Amino acid sequence: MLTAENLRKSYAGVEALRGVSFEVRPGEVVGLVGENGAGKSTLMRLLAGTQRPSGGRILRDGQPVSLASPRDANAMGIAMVFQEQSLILNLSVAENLFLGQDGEFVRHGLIDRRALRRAALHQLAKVGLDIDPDRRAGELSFAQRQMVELAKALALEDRVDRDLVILLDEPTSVLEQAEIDLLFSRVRDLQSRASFVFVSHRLDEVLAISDRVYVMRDGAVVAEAPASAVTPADLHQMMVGRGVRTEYYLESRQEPPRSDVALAVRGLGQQGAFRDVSFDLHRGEVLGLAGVIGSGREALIRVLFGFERPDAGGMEVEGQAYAPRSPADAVARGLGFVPSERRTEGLVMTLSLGANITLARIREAMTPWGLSRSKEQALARDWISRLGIRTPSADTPCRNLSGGNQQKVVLAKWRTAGSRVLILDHPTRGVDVGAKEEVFRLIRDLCDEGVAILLVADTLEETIGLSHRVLVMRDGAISAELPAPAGGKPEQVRIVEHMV
Amino acid sequence: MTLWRQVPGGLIRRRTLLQGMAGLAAVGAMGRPARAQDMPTLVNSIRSLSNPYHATWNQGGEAFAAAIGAPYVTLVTEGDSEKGIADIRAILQKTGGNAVINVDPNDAPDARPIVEACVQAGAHVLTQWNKPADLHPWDFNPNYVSHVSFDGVEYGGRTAQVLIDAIGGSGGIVALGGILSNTAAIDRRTGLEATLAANPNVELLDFQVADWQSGKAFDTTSAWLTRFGPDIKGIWAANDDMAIGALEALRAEGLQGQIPITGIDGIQTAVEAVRAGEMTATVFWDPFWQGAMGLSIPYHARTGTFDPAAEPPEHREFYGSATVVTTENAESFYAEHIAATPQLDFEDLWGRVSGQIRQS
Amino acid sequence: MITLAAPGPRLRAALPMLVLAGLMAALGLAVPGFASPATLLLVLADTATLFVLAAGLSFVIVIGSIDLGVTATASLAGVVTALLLPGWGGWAFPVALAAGLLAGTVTGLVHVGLRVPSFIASLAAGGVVGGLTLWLSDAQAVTIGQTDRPWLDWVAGETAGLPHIIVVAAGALLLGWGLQRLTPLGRFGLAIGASEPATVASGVRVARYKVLAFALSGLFAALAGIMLAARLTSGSPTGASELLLPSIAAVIVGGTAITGGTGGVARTAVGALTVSVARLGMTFLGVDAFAQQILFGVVLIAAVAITTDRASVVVTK
Amino acid sequence: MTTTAGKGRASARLWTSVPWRALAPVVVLAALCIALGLAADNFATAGNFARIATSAAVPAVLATGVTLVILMGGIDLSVEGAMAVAAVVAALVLVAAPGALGAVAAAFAALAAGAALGAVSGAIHVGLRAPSFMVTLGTWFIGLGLAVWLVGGGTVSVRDSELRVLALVRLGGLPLSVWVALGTVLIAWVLQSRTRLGRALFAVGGGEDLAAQSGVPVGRVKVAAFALAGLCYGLGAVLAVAQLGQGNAEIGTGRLFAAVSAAVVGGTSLLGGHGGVLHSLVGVLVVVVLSNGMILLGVPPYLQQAVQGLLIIIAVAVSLDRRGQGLVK
Repeated sequence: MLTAENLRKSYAGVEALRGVSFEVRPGEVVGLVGENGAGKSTLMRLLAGTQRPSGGRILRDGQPVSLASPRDANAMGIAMVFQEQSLILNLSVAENLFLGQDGEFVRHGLIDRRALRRAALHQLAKVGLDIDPDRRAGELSFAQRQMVELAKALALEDRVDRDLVILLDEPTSVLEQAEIDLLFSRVRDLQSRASFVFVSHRLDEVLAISDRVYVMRDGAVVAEAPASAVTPADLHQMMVGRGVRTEYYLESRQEPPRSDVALAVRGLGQQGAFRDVSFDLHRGEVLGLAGVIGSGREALIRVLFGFERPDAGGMEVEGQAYAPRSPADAVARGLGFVPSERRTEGLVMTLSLGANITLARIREAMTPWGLSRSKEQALARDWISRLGIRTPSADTPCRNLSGGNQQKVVLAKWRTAGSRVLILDHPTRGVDVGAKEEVFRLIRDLCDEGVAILLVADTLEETIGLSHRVLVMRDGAISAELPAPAGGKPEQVRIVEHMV
Repeated sequence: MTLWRQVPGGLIRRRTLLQGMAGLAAVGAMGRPARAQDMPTLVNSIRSLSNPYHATWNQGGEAFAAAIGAPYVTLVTEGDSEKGIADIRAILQKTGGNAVINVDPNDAPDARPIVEACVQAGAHVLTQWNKPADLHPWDFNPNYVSHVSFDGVEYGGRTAQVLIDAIGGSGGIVALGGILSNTAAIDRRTGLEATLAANPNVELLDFQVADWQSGKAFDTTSAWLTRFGPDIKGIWAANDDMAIGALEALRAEGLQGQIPITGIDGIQTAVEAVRAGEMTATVFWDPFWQGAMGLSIPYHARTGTFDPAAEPPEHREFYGSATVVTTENAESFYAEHIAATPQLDFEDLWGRVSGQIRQS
Repeated sequence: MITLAAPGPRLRAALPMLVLAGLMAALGLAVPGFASPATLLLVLADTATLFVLAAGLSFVIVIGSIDLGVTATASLAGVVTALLLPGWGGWAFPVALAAGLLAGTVTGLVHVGLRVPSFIASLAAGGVVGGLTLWLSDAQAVTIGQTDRPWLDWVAGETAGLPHIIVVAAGALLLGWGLQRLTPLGRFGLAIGASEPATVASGVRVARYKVLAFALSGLFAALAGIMLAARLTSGSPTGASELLLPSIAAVIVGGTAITGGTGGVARTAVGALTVSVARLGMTFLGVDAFAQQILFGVVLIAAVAITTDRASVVVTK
Repeated sequence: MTTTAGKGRASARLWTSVPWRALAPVVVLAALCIALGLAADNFATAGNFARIATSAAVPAVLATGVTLVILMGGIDLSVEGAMAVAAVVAALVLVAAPGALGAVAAAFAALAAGAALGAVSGAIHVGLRAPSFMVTLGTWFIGLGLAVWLVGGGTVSVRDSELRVLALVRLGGLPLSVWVALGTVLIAWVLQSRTRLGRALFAVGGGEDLAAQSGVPVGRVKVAAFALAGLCYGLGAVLAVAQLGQGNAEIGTGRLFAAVSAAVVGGTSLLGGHGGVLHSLVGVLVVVVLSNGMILLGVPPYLQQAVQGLLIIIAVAVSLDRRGQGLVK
């Protein structure tokens, strides 16, 4: 039993948690939902010992405890699987599993590697992962890494003599459906040994796995209910304090695409990744790309944007041959790319909003006398008001913006660059519910303007809801093409059957 | 005991350092007028205090300053010409030109801006070792008092001759040079080559550069032992540090004392090696004299003992006399110059003039 | 663990300037006459070469790389100037600058094209340039004769008590500042230093701008080499070699992060003055030569500890 | 974005399954040795190999130290300063306390001096969160200054001290110093691969914040690494003093860049997390064999610097694992 009583936390005078009470019972899966900034992550950090509360207390089986470090939390049987990938890629799986805890394998001052390996195999078996513990973490797929992280958290049960509480902070955001299913089945298997706190933006998932759900808003718990008693729509309403728009993906704004082809792909292939990929992307069209990790869609979009080169086939942009040697070539031909790794590839986080907006086409901020800050700021202010970016000023570094607002800055960058073909890679990842809707609206706006969009989305639902057509990839080839006109959207199962 | 004789500055140093620190801490107390208002500040500007040659130079300066009771400052360039010049300008600024400066310029070209700065500030300056060929004291009367050098060509050649005599006038030798572009390194090599030209039976097997460092000389000599083996009859080094490096490379293979080695500079370890018969010769410039008399000469010009303009050219640009230390005179030399504290007559300004510097 | 209160960004940006001002004020109080215009001109003149070298280096440090070859390039430019002045007159200067530009470009190409870490690429390229310089100069300092010295007046001369070298350095500052503030190069440099992947993904031709940063570093180094040669009326093949560490120190003490992404030429000017004032200040204070290196090390660490922006970096390497 | 497994080409996968990149420095070393063996008759002789080993002893110990810091993604520029202090301390103790006991005391004093300076660097780096590059630049100056001050600028001759057995007594044809250096590399290798501290170095190099999250005491690890590096510089100083028979402040001159180059040539990444002391040993051998070879071949002095620069670029260019690293700084 883990209990939080009236927990408070403030950062520089701003209250992030305003008296949260929270309870995890043995063997239970507790869902925790809320918009970004609602205080979920702060609550998790306090429970995991990475930060300390400003007020209130945490009790473990009825006894107040002080969690000053992750080590303290571990000693209390609490472990966290972090939202960001927290494996160290140059270390082996076994070393990652016992990082910071390898003292128990020391014999005569040296690490007993055989014992470490044995222990690692034991932990990996718990999550059903059949990999060599001596492999480097960097060689694993994202899903495998997530499983290793889970195993790392579960390894705690051998060290502490009590039931475990595992905190899962958005564990599914980088996983594909099949992998999520695997993770969930593991969580259910392990319920006898541990209780879980499950944080996610995907409300249907939360309801599918949880026994009980807490809803947070503005630093406080606003609702608590058995999962069986609520629907995603209920949760959403509680989170944002208003009803879900019946038309989540703005289907009524989906106009038929124009006839002219923006991007044509013919027989494109890259050895070992994908082969014989052909499609046309029209102006004003959203083309969804579905497929599990390893289906080749990531490699495909990297080739389309010039990060890598194909071995076979060709491409045309607006009727002219297109063979990019670098992203710069892609941008010069009117392509834009909204990456899934927004923090590393999307924005230069330490630069101002204005500087990021002009990064892809700096001449918009140039005058005959050189780069003009005032011109740049005027441009940035224009986008701030058009896209509703919430920021103190155009001069604010992007790292100070919320995820949704950062994503709007990325879109503003490509619109400034005049991109006519946009590749959106998980555009709503790490974006809260309210901001998601704004992103959807922006996508519809782009279509209205005739921009062609290639979409790789977080969920199948999102892919189907937003796209005009869905291309399904399996094992490096296109396995199906399904039309998804407004009012005639395909069923998810029809797509899944082509994916696996 | 050896230690304190070797580094007589050791204990004093610690005190002066503490004074320096204390002075910095009590920063407000600094900068009060000097005790002797009219006494010029004596300045030695040298490369670094981390080599024994310049450390002894500095002791000479201290001894002279103590003898006449004048304030004394050491400036180090750390091999950076810009820093050397900047520091001298700073000291001229600070003293208002009431200074006597003895400088071993980091590189020959540095001498011109230094001399010009001293002339402008009204300080008296003496340069040693390095100066451009077209810069002459008599063009800057009376402030640029003299330039003192030692004939690197002559002594480079003389050590080579001692070496050749030691190997019996024929056979192969190898040579270790200093930093390629360095004036002293060039002169000493020129002397070596002149001597070799006069001894056609001696072959220069290889010339390598060890940047004045003993560590590099060690590695180079090791590689030579592979390449030439017993063909190496002698090793000529452009300074003592490299000679010591070569000696230790020989010792590592048990060959010390079997292959003659010569160095230049006369540092204590080299003189001891000559005494022990492991080195054949070195040249003693007497840095104590350079540090002391390099101040004494311009000091006496400043105080009016003599008028530089009236002095003959051989007192304005002259070679100092140096001592070639060989196995024959090593014992007496050691007793006189190293075991005992050096005694100098600071008034004997021109006693070591051995001729006017050649105009090449 | 010492925790320092995190100052606001504005104060943070001004810290290097405050350190310099504090140092100057302390010296002004401690040494009568230090605060005189003559002394200040002296300090400026003696900082000029160091600053120009460090200014070029800051283009490279801003993108998160390092150029250890700048001093070799400066020496090369000095030697080229000294060699060419007799025959070519004023054309020697553009040729020397071009040589520096070329050396920097080649370093950049090795770093970017072969993907060799800049620490090693520039160290090795510096070795090659150094060898070339020794060969060109026949391994000795090349004296600039009396007849050619009027050519050096634009650096070594004085007008109404103002040393020209200060004007040259100010020009370099203006040029560097303009390049960083008014051209895409400056913006892209900051972006590359702060996040290279994001800059690549924004379609910026990162390789080109990285090479350009090294080319500029070479160009500025060449100017520094010419200034050095003009002051010494000779070009020495190893003349600038000891300026490397002070110039790196100048860049960092000015507040440019060694990891890149912040800072620039204007800050380097403050940093160069700080390094220079600290060194000359010890001479003015009469700090014992034996203690100077220790104190300089302490001052360096203190200045960096004060000016390092800890707010924006999670990890300090 | 997926950047690792799963999208390499099939043939490329086969090719990369052999760790060519990791082996490249060894291949470079072997190629260099074969080329020199063909070009210079006496290169491949027992005597020459012993000389190469002797010349490599000090650089190997220094490179080992600097590698421990580089593995964490930091850099240690204080090599020459730490060596200077340690060498001078060793020499002073030797003079004050002659005999075998004095030699042992001198060695320990030097190791302690090196470790202390390293610990100071580490403590300042961690405590003030100042970049290691600048902190160690500062301690470089401080170390040199201390050394100069301790001996008043002179050289302390220890020609006849017992410490010199390290350089003068041979075992199996090699001076003891070579065995000491080898032992040091081996101990460091065990430390690096088999101890908690060693693995923590890799963890810090791979992701300092993540390591801290997992309970790795990052601050202590860093201070320990800098202190151990300092210990290595102290040992390097002892070996150099034994080799040259004197201690002075200039004993480390020029050794920093050689040590860092060797580490990188050996395949240790300056970004941290990849490589190790065995890599650095290979790198040291590449550099030492090259300078030995250039003298055997009679390469003119002014060309040696340039040749070495070119070969370092080539060696690093062929051995860098570019696929593993997104960026090169």
